[in-house]
Amino acid sequence: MSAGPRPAPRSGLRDWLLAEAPSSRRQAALGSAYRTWSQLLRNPLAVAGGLIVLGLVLVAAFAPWIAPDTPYGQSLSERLMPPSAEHWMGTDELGRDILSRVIWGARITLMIVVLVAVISAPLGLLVGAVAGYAGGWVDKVLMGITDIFLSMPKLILALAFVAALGPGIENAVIAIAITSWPAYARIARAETLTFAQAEFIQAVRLSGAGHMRIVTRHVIPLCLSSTIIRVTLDMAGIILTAAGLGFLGLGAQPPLPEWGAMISRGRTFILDQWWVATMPGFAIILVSLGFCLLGDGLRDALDPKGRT
Amino acid sequence: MAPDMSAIPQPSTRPARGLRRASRGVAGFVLTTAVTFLGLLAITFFIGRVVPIDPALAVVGDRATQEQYEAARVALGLDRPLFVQFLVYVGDVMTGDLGQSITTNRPVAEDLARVFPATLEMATLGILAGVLIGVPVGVWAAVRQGTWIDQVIRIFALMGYSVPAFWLGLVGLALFYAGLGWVAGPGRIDIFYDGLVEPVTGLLLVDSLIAGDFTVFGNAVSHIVLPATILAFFSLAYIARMTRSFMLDQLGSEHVTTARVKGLPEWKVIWVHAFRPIRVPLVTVIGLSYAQLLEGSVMIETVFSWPGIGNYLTTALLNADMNAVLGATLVVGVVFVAINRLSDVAYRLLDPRAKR
Amino acid sequence: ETPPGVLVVAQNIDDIVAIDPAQAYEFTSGELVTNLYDRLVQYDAEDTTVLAPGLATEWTADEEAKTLTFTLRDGVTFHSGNDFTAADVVGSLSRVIELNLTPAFILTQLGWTPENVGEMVVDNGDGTVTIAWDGDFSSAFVLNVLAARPASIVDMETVMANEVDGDMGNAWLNANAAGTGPFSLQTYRPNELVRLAANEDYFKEGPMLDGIILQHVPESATQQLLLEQGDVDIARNLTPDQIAGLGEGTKVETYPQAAVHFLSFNQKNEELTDPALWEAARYLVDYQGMTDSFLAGQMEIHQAFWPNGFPGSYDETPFTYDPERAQQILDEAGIELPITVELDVINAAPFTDMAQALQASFAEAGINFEILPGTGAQVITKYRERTHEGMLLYWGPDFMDPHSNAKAFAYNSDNSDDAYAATTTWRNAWAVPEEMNQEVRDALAESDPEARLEMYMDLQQQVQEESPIVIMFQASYQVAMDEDVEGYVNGATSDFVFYRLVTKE
Amino acid sequence: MSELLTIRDLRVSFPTHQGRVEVVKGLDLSLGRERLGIVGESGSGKSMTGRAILRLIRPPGRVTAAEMTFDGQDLMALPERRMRALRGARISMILQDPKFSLNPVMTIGRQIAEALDAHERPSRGERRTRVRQMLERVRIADPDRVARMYPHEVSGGMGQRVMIAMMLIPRPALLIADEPTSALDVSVQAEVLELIDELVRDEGMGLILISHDLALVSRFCDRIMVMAGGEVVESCAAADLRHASHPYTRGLIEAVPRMDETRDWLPVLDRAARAGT
Amino acid sequence: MIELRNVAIAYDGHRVVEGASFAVPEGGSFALVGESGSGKSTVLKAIAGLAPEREGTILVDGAPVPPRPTLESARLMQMVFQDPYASLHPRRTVDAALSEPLAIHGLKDRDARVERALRDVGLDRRFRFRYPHQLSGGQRQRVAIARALMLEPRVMLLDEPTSALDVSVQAEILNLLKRLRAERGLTYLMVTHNLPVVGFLCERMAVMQGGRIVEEAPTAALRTGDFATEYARHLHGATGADLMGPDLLEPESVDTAPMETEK
Ligand SMILES: Nc1ncnc2c1ncn2[C@@H]1O[C@H](COP(=O)(O)OP(=O)(O)OP(=O)(O)O)[C@@H](O)[C@H]1O
Ligand SMILES: Nc1ncnc2c1ncn2[C@@H]1O[C@H](COP(=O)(O)OP(=O)(O)OP(=O)(O)O)[C@@H](O)[C@H]1O
Ligand SMILES: [Mg+2]
Ligand SMILES: [Mg+2]
Ligand code: NI
Repeated sequence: MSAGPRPAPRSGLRDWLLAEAPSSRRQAALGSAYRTWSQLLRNPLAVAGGLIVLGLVLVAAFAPWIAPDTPYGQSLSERLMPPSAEHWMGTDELGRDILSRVIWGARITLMIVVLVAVISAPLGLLVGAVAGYAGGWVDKVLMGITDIFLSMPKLILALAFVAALGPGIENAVIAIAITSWPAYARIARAETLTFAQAEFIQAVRLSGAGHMRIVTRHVIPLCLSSTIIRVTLDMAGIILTAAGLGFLGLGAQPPLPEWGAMISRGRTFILDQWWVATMPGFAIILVSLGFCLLGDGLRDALDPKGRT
Repeated sequence: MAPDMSAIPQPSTRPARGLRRASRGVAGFVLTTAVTFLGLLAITFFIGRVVPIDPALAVVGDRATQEQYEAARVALGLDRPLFVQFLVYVGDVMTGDLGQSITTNRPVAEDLARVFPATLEMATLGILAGVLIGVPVGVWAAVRQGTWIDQVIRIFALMGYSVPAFWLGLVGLALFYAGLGWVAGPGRIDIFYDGLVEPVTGLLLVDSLIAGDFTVFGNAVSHIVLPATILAFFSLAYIARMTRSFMLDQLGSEHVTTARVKGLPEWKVIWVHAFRPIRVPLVTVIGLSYAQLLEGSVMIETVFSWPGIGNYLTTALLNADMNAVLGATLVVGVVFVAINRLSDVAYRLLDPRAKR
Repeated sequence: ETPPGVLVVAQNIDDIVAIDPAQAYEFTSGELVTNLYDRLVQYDAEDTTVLAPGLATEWTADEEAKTLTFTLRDGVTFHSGNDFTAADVVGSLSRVIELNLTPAFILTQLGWTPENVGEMVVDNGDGTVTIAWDGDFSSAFVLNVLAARPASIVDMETVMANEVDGDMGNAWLNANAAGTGPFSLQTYRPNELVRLAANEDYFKEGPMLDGIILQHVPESATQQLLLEQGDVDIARNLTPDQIAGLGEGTKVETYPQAAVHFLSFNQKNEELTDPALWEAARYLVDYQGMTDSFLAGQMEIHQAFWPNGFPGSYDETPFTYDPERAQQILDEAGIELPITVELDVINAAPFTDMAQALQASFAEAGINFEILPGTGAQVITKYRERTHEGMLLYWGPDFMDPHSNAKAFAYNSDNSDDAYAATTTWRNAWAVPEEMNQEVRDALAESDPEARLEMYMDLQQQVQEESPIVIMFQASYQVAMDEDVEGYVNGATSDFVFYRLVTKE
Repeated sequence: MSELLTIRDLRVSFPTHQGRVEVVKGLDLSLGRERLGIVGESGSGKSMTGRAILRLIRPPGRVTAAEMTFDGQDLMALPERRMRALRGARISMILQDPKFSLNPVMTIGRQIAEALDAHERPSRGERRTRVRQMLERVRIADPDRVARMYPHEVSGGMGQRVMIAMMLIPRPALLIADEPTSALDVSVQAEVLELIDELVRDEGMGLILISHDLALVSRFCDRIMVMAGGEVVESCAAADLRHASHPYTRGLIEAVPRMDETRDWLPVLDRAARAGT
Repeated sequence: MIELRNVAIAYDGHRVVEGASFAVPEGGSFALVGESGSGKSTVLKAIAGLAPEREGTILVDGAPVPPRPTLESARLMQMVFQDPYASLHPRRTVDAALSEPLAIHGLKDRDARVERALRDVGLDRRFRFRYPHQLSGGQRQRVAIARALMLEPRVMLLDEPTSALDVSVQAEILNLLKRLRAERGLTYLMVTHNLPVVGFLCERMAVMQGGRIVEEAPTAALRTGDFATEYARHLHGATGADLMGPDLLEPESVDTAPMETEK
């Protein structure tokens, strides 16, 4: 989406990165990364998303310095105070500063997001791609398993995993991650079906590539964009599901400032003390917005066709 | 000089082979479905036993004596080996007996016949609205990629997915029910009308139409509108986003250019040439969302006092009411598998490339 | 707007498991039983603290022979139209014993067994029934037992007609009702709705309305909206904060409850057995802070096991929040700090809030709670297995006699693992000193009412001073209702919720 | 000779990180109802020229021209709606890669019928016969079966012929054919070209034939344009191709193998000397 | 080297090739020409092990071809697909496409090999890190050929390798193929419709029509038009030895005027 020849300051590094004929694979890779990067930068929404995510990371990293208060400091006399100069987001039912809790909660949220992205997306992609590529009974078996997991209520599955792993927010998130892969698998399979027989895949087969190699190197990259979108889209849902598990005593334990749990506790106050549930809600919306926008941007930037 | 394909002897085995294939397909379908269900039951069953809640306690409560507690365990069959319990259960299910719920003290099948239609009704309306709005909106955003329309749609759709459901539900109630009075409050129907129409399908909207009672129908509509809209918003977000992404891939492809070269009107280029090839992944996406809604949105059901399967399942789970959990899981499972199989069939119908 | 003549109540009714009086033990089912059935004697709507005649008009006790003889009320009919007879009394009571479901223990205390119940409850053939017991109990205690939920009289003819597989009509009674009470059961859809219709022929005053509808509304915010909209007349599960924010046209009634809330330590855990720790814990609870804030209106400070407002209650509250004092006690006892204690708690308001407040205040003395929230069933499972460390829970008496709680908080004659008892003491593995056990037994047998109450007060003081159970609060119950609703009666337990006298307008 | 298409200074550019790069650099062209061949090496901008005429280059690609008129209409200024009416009916283009350019989920018959429907309203029966006829004319055997097939089921040459059929069926006034016969065997090729030629002769269709097959172009076209690196390096009457003076053109000619080939090696262009592939 | 005996191939039970038999000696170069849709590509795919439903015997290097490609078969033979657009992975660079076979076979010295392969097919290094959509059709086809050459196979199955190329590149590729064959003793089985290319590169040819091989002849027949079947003669005639190459190169001999058109 660049407009016209831009008289960009031509630094040596930039030229090197953008060299038309990179002399090494490393230079090409860096150049490609740089192109992706500058493509991202040119997309204002993606930049906004990136900034939000960056903000989340920074807030999480520097929570102790940013937060005006500890997340646990109760003051029963100051409970349920509306937002004010002193408490920007008001206080909760135990008189804790909601802003501080939201800030500290960023750490937990970040962990949730990272764990899920690391566990469930690759798993789902792999299963779906293998099933779609292999077809036949492999497809039947894999999709059977996927269907079993998919049709099992999330909560039940998560409960089982947590029962096996022991309670705690980390395990809860792992459980959620393990339960959310089937959706990715189904989508990946559907996409794979449309190009599993394509000539470029046949060409790789002809080179003697094993199935695993074809799937991981050639099939999966083509399913990536929809997975990225789905994963980033799911972030908010996952944060909220984590809160749901917390209800069973399997997720965040009080007084952990987990956003989902905060919202869930703030529910009873929603009509009169709206800020208790709404403030962490805003945080979740903002973060998931950030991830989604970044996801969209990444999708566009990673798509070589969109790149110039 | 035309090469005459008909001159090539056609393999005479063709029709027979087709038949054999079809029958093998049906058998395979039945087999895989059966195995899927068995797996589903097995996993659910064994999960039910590792959950840190004692089902016998749900029956006898916390004041029971040891003796009563033991009696309840025996009555529930918990004293038998796990495997035997499972076999007994599967045997019962085969004969159509889903057992007795320990939290409602009624046959699970009866409970499900009551709660599932409630969810089905809401989810179906929700997904219908979600698809009818989400798909065109997603296509529109893709066609106008990068314009403000695109951005507005994307952000709006995102909201649907990130806003906690109960928040929307409560705010919706406060606004449209308490504030503006446009819709009826929580519940499926006003107390006045409760029990007026004979349940046939369990779907109030359908039942009231069958009975020809339009007042009840109108009341049921005004109750379902808000929760269904929220569900719709929820699925719409996802559907619109995925549609947009799939469409973007298509719009850049050569065959769309071909369509343009043909001078087709833009709507045809978009809906026939760009949209058709994405129906397969889209069907998956829609199937997934529908199934998700059918699993019952616990939060929405709670906020709207909707006696649906999500709530039923959750309550049962929290009380280790395993018959109810298994029964509900089975129903949800049947729905999922049905939807997935249907979308598999849809693949074959919609995308010739998926034929194998 | 709600229909005239019908009271619509928004309530979370998902706790109901059974509504057969022989099986019902949950809060909401207790309410239903109260409004659908009668007992020989009962605490009634007019005054929930006075034992009043029910299906018996009068009774005489023979303390020596350990019997009570009841004269049955004449001309009472069941909802089915059947006449109420002595056979129903005999049948209903023995039915509970024979079914032996959870609440049966209340009656079996009287020494009744399936074998002997036929001799213990006797139809004298002259419109009287004689009831005997086996054990050192005062007749006052026995009357309280007979006023309890499982002693409700069911229409034996109807019930037995619906018997399936020898269940004595249990399954049928869990979906229907067959009583003499002020209301009959019209519709019961679990987790959805209960519809009661007035019994026009009720033998006491009322009912004033044509019917009652309990609508299942699990979400308290939704209840609030419904009430404010006037679509329900009563909202039963609002939180104090919601109640504080209620608008015009509504009113709030507060009812002291019999349930006491406590914090206890499992004595199977070596670290928690030091009495100094128990004592320090009593100074680490911010009683005032909690009742002034999030517990306001919901709980009052009470530090003994028998609740305030009932004969025999011990109302001294010697402990206040004093972390220094606690610190000092811990130091003197040489307890190594900090320690970490898992605290199991039901994941619902106000328990999690209480737990967090305790967590904050105990941390000041180096006792760190690790809160493990869980569902009721989950917490009870653990409690029953004695695998918890700390427990934040409450206890409501099974029947309105101090023994009900004395047994739970001051009696534990066998602390061994296989001697399960559904008491606070056994479940916390607290081996009660033998003198105290004896005093509980003596109090039960004491026939002089005054002396008996004195003994219970003494027991309460002992438990208050030295036990791993820190009783903190007594619950009270706030019900929000439309201004026009009058005559709603809510006694100290859910067994005492009466809709009979309610009027609208 | 009435001018059908006039182009002056056509430029097509794409943004890159080095700024915009022009892939067509100031092309001039005027075409009557005749057959113009464009030859040139791969990547020289032949296809882009064709696409630019139909305004098919999507952003971020950019097209500028001092003039681009078709039949008196200014193509650059035409609103998109009018442009659509023009496409297919008046100007048509056979895209280079048929299999890639056909809708994968639509039967071939429907795709062809659709091209017809876009500009005419034939009855059902008429549509069927015309599609059938068209497929027969591009020498598809068993047209009914092929009409029911999907693009991935046909061979490369069949795809190409389907594409041709689809673009010819509305009888355009100008056909841009981008390597229309590269996958066809010579006998079919000859017949398909014959068909196109018929249209040029009988209906006065203008033709731009993009190809790298010099022999074909010289045999079939009236005029020839040779492109290299986005520019026209030589333009001459087909008959004069053998007199072509530009070394690049000569190089191309030399490189064609002959039926009675005796050379051991074919002469090739000195690629290093020329940038711009 | 390649031997087909009575091979039949079907798609979904529908036979498209029937009774195909021919043999290519080691180091030989064999052309498959014929009608479009007659099953030429299908035969090639079957030899490569990519056609699922086949009957009859296919031997390569004396051994039957495995039902699906294996590491050994990959080093033995490679195929260049007909459609340059569909045969390159849309998300992988040229470099990735070319190094992939090397990586699969654990070959060293990838950088140099990739660069050499690119040079061999006449692409300079600027193209090495491009994506397929950034290449023109001819450029893609050259990448596809380069990929097939990466493993230095002994048998090359070429499905219209030059039909998308301009003549100068075609010349380069043909030279390259010829040179490689000379240097490495490669065996070619090539599908093409361009008879002069057959003449330049091949010794023998088979003519296919409607799923059958109707004639097999030495390429010398191209000069004389000496074919047994009518179809082959027709094919030869349509190419028109008299119309083609010579008139371009030898202006004097031209007597055919361009076709008449109304102007
Ligand atoms: N989207 C794009 N971005 C950047 N460069 C592009 C893009 N599309 C095409 N090009 C470049 O434009 C040039 C001209 O391409 P074009 O397709 O017109 O070639 P051509 O003459 O048709 O070649 P061929 O005979 O191989 O098809 C090529 O060098 C190609 O790399
Ligand atoms: N995937 C497929 N499914 C069904 N039929 C197919 C499939 N692929 C090819 N065919 C059919 O097989 C026949 C032979 O196709 P093939 O691609 O081998 O032809 P070809 O000789 O290579 O033709 P061309 O020169 O046009 O490429 C054609 O009739 C075609 O329609
Ligand atoms: Mg081109
Ligand atoms: Mg072919
Ligand atoms: Ni760029």
